[in-house]
Amino acid sequence: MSIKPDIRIQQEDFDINAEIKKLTQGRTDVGAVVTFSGLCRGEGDTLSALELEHYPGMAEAEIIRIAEQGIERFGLLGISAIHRYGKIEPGENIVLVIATSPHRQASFDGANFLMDFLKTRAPFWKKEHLATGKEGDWVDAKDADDDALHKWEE
Amino acid sequence: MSIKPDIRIQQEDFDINAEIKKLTQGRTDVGAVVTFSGLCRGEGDTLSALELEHYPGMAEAEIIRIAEQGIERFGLLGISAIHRYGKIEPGENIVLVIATSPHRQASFDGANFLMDFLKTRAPFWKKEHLATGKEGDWVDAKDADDDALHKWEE
Amino acid sequence: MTVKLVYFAWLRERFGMGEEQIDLPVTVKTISDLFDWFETRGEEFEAVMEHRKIIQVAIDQEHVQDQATLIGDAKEIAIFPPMTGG
Amino acid sequence: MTVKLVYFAWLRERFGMGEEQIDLPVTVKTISDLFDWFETRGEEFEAVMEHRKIIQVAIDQEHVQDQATLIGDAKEIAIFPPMTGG
Repeated sequence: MSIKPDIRIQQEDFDINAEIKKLTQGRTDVGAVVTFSGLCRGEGDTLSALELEHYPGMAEAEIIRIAEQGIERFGLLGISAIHRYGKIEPGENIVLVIATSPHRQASFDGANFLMDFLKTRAPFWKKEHLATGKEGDWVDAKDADDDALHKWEE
Repeated sequence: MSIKPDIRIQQEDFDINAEIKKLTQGRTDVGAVVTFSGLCRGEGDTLSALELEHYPGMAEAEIIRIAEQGIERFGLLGISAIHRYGKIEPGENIVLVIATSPHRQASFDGANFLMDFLKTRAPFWKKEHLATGKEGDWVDAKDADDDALHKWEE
Repeated sequence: MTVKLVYFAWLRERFGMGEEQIDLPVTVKTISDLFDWFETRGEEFEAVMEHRKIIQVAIDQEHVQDQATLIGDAKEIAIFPPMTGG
Repeated sequence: MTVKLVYFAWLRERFGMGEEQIDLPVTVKTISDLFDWFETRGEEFEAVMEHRKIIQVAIDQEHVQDQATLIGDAKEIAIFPPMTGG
């Protein structure tokens, strides 16, 4: 595979314009760019932050593996993902996925596919910090996220 | 409907970060942001530019109409679209669509839906300018674009 | 009845104008009648009308699917090839 | 055999540690055996093992679906709740 996914796990926020530029600048074969960004929600002001824990090494490896499947399956020209860890407040970015391709559907599918697998297959966990100042619970895995994987069964 | 689509037809390029910010800043209910940007392809360096013509007034009205359907259908929190006109060179942006929602699938569907309808229902036309310096043909409508609409039939 | 006709893309180029104010003949009641009348307006109009099945129409900026649609008291009729946005 | 055990999220909190180096008893051949042995390690381990059906495992950073999987000469075994990325 000649196209390498660009995958980063980091504490800092990301710059979507800059990340798009890395995948498009100096080339004229990209016709479609889809970005997904996932933000921390405040859950009606009950949440003060989410704390994201990850398994270093395995997190990168799993996302790269899934991203490579996406490149192959949808004929992507490029794919990037940035997943943040640490304490993230409502309104802040958690995750970014970008897929590029000649035509639009491949980019939509590539980004959607990577997000669905990231939700349930990348070793990240979220703990809630409550607006009351208390530590909340660890976020439970959702059946809906497992179900979302079915749409990619061939 | 309380959510108003933000639709612009303009000659100038757009700034994706700035457009996302308009839809997310100061709020904590948005969990998902999907952007689609469509770029002019060089078609193997045969193309020097695309020239985009539109029907002023109707172009805005049609995109607003489709965007309002998208808000309703997918429960979006926000939707924007910017479509450029005039001469656009390979590698440059042509169109931007952004959809926001609490959870990811609605944003993916909203942006995808608006793009599919924009391709075949918004009064824009593209003329090719060839790398040889000659004026090329007007781009033909694609059956694949009409077919793409079928996935939104209920 | 005076109506503004607006042309886009290759129709505009072939007709050599983007718009015109026209007094439509009283016999022109539908889009289909309008196209019949276009065929009597000379070579370029006749040549474009060879594609009349795929040509699209908007009456007062509302897209019209059926060429049997009545023109009524339309102020602006736009005629154009299939749209290729995005 | 010495192996590094790594814990995440509420398992880490309940066990009161993120990792440990352990000499596994010779009877521990599979992930399931490992969980049986965990149940003998005191109250906190026993309490966590009530959720053993949903607990996830990675052997040398490769996700393992079947708890009957042999541990073999693994260097690192990670144990964690279902993942909630994105």
